[in-house]
Amino acid sequence: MVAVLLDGLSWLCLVAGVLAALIGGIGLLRLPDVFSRMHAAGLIDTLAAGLIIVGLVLQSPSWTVAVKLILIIVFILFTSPTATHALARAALHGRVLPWLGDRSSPSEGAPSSKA
Amino acid sequence: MDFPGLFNYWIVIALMMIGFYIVISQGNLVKKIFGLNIFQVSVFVFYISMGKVEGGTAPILAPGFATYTNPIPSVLILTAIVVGVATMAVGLALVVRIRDAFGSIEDDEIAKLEGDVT
Amino acid sequence: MINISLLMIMVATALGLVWLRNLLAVVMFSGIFSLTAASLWVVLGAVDVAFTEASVGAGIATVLGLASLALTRTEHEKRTRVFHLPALIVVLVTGAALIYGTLDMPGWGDPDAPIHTHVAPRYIEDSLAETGVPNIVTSVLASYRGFDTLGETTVIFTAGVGVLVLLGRGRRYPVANPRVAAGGGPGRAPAAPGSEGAAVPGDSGEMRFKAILRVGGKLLIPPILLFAFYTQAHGELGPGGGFQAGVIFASAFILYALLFGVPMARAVAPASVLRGTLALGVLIYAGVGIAGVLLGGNYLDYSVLAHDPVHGQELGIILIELGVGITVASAMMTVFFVFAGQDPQQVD
Amino acid sequence: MFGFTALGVLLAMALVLVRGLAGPTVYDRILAVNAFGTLTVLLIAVHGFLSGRPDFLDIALVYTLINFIALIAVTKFAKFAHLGGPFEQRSWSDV
Amino acid sequence: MISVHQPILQIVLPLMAAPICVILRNAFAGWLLALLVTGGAFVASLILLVHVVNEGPVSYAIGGWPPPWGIEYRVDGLSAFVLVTVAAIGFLSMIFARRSVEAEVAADRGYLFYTMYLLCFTGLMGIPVTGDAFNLFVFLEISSLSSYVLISLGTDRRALTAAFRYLIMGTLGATFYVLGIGLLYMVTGTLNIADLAARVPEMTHIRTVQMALAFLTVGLGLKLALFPLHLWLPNAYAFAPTVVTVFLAATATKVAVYALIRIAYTMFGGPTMFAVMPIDEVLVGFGLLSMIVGALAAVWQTNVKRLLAFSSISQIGYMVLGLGLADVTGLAGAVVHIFNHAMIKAILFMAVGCIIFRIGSADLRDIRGFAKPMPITAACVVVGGLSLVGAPLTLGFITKWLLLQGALDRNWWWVAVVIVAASLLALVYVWRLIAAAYLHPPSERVAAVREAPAPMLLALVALTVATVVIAIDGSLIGDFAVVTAKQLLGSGE
Repeated sequence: MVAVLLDGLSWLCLVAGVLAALIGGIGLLRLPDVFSRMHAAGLIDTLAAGLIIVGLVLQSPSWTVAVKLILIIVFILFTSPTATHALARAALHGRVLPWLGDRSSPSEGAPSSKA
Repeated sequence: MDFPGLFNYWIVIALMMIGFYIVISQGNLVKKIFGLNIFQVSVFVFYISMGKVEGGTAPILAPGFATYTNPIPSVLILTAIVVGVATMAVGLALVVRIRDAFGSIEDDEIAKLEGDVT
Repeated sequence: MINISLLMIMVATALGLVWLRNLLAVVMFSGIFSLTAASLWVVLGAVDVAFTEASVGAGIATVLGLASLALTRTEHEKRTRVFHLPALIVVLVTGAALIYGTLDMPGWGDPDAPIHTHVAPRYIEDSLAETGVPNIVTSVLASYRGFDTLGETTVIFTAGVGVLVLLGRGRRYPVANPRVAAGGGPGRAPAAPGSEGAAVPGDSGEMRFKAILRVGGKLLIPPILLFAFYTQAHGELGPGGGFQAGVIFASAFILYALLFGVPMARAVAPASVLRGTLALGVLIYAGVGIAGVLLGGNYLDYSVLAHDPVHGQELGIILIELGVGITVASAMMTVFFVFAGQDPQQVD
Repeated sequence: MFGFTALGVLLAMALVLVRGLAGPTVYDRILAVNAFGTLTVLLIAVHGFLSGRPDFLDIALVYTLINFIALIAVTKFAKFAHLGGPFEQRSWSDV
Repeated sequence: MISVHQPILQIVLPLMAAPICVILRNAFAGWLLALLVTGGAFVASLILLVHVVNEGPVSYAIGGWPPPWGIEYRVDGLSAFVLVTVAAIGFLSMIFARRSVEAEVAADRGYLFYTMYLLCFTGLMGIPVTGDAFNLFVFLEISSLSSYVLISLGTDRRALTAAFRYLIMGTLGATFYVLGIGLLYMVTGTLNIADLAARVPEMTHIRTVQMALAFLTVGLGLKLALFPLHLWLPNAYAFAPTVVTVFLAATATKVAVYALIRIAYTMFGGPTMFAVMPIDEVLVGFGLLSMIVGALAAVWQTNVKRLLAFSSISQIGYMVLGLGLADVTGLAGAVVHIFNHAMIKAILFMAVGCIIFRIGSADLRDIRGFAKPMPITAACVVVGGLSLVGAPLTLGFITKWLLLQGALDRNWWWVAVVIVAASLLALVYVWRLIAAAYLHPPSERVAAVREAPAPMLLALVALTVATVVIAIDGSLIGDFAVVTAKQLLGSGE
């Protein structure tokens, strides 16, 4: 019984993780400028990675594997935000202005600001 | 459901030729070095892919596994990767020195500058 | 199925490299190319190679590429020659010759190809009995074909010394050839290394940029070093070994240098110590071989090192992996410190 | 199950690669490289389970570290165009 | 009476000397260490040559593992012969080196220069003795990497671009070599040269083996600067420091020729492979082209080092021609020319080194009339020039005689005509050198010059005397080469 529950739960996590990754990917493509794309990239780093690794932890045959997986997710959750923060500061320093959108007319496909 | 036959090798050969093309055609010295890196990494992919055995697992002895992929290409490629990085380090150091001496890292500009000082 | 898609991603990356004019993008995509190649190798079962290629190809090569772009102050290639007829002809001829060569090759992954039947079986069956090391790649690398690895350690030693010769900052005394000892690397407008007055642009932006990263770095560097020692010791049982450990050890110091600046990193790992360890690793490796000769075996024969041959092999493998780790770590650190340590303000 | 996850991750990698190649500004490319690295880590972890040898997760761990260090280097290069600083007034000789 | 471990210790001692030289961190100590190590290697290689000639090939299993599994060192007649050449030139260059390096390389990099020199020496010594195809690649890479750095130490800024171009072409050559070995490994399953020699000759019909030979030939063709692939050589030898030019010009390309002979004849079984795939005609064609193009380009050079560099390309054409003739005398000509050309080029480049050390310029116009103030150097140039042309009673003549016989045995009379034509062209550019020495009155700067310092002159004179002594009794080398050629062609053993 527990095995079936574990399988079901991990299968759920994995599917959710893959969906999160795909949404992140599509978001990275369609969003207009760097700062909004950071949300999409963040989505991949945190949600997708977290769900998939939790799915794997549920399936892991031994404790050592589970510990390694947890270590990986801790590292990812620790390094990605730091790196994205550094990137955001660098983008600002590079005078990349966030796209504020055209309040007057909801024109589609506003020009993304170039560095 | 690995694609049998030689299709994999042909893709690897295409990769090699792209790397080889970058080395020959591009004028920028840094780009030549990274084209060389692409060419070498593709040759290593060719080596490792010939060591693969259908259904064989990584060559680390573990209970419950019978067939192992061939360890020898991995050994050869460990040597070749380090050789590749060593060549890249020396190449990039030379590029920096050339930039100092000639003021440019484009092949054609350097050739012009080289010509005048006989 | 996975390796086909990974190969496709690699082809896309390589083709992208031909068109990219922005050199920073070229360096980053070469990193992606190495990373994808490494994951392809994990799928194909060559785990040690994936370990090395990831840490060296995606890590060190990218960082070195960036450092050289910084030193040559170039962001964009002048003009990218996408179409270059003579090169295309040479490439097509070579490619055709290679494809002609593949026609008689054994198929992809079939178990009775010559390379799986002639020399390899003995390694797979007897390596545990003869060398006591479950990781066959490490046993072949260190013991059966140990001399190749000695040659390889010498190659990385050559690269370390080569970069020192080319870009090393000169010593501070009058020399016959003023061009070279001018400091900040030969041939550079002399910001005399001795003089303390080397104006240095440490603008405040740099400090603020590092505030969060420095805290992050301080927390991250110890685990990386610990992981490097784990990889060194774990080389026999799982993927790992001297090269991988050396590169990870060096990447911890490279991270330290990125966050706290090369002068601080130089204080931690001064040039004289690095030169000593660079040479020490090769001497340890070659010395183990000489010890084998003195104890009556052939060169690099570890079974004479201890009373029981298998213990001797294990001892020998651990010692030479240590030698390899020391040389690779100090070579990678030397190369990065020399590259990144150049004076930023160079008069053109 | 793991096969499906692996293919999903591969598809995401392809999408991220397109942004990397097309990315107008250099920061888009850095984002793409960061996301690509994380997805590769996931692919290796999933493949470990797919091939029944889950003890190869050290490689995924190394990928994370290397990805972080390469990213810091690229960001620092994008911001300061050199990797060595901050240079205090301290000189040293390499040779 | 040699110890069993001699083949391996000969390579490992220079290899260990390099890190020690880094730890010493002193230019004089580095030079002294290099001198002792290369001297020891020279004596040891002589003893090894005598031992191999008397008792036949020596085999040494490294690590105690039997050959196909472990790496094997296999020294036969040809290997020991090339080993002696490399060790002799390496030792004499070190006697020559000290003053010349002090003048051209910065003092704080002096000890690093000797480290790089020792590594290049190790790499070039490791190639002839190794019995493993991949180990040959590793040592090829050690020697190439250190020679890129050595070349870049030249004082002229064009040394950097020359080193970079050599790096790109050399690495492409090495990658082609690895590709060829990979193709070969795929169908034979082994990397040991003796094992390959047993398995490849009956596989010559397999297309992968044919392509492997093609890639190995192109790879090594890049390394030995065969005609279309020679673009890196002139600048590399012209702008490198003098000692580096002396050592590399005399040994690097010759070791690559040895590797090509070992692959074509031992690994692929020579004539059996040539019947299926006409590589020998291709090599003869490119050899002849190299001879003519090299000599023609050399005639118009004003810089003496570039003149000698182009003449090296022409002389390599002789070796590749001998290799392509694939009969006993032709192959013997190639084998003997490895030694002859090494000695001749070492003499000429050393003489030019002495001239540059004293007069400071390598331009033919600036060094006019150097025979008056530097008679000994000029005499050595004459001896070297005559041997280059192949005049009777000189080393060059032995090669020309064997090659002509080889060509006539295959009754390719037109090849013989081209050999004579190339020798005449060689006479033209040698005459320009000798005329510059004797027929012109020295300018005041040249007149005020003295002979080169004692050690440089000693090395030059020792080489010249050795060349003359060996040339007088030509049979000593000629017969050895014919015996080696018979071995290579016969059982390929």
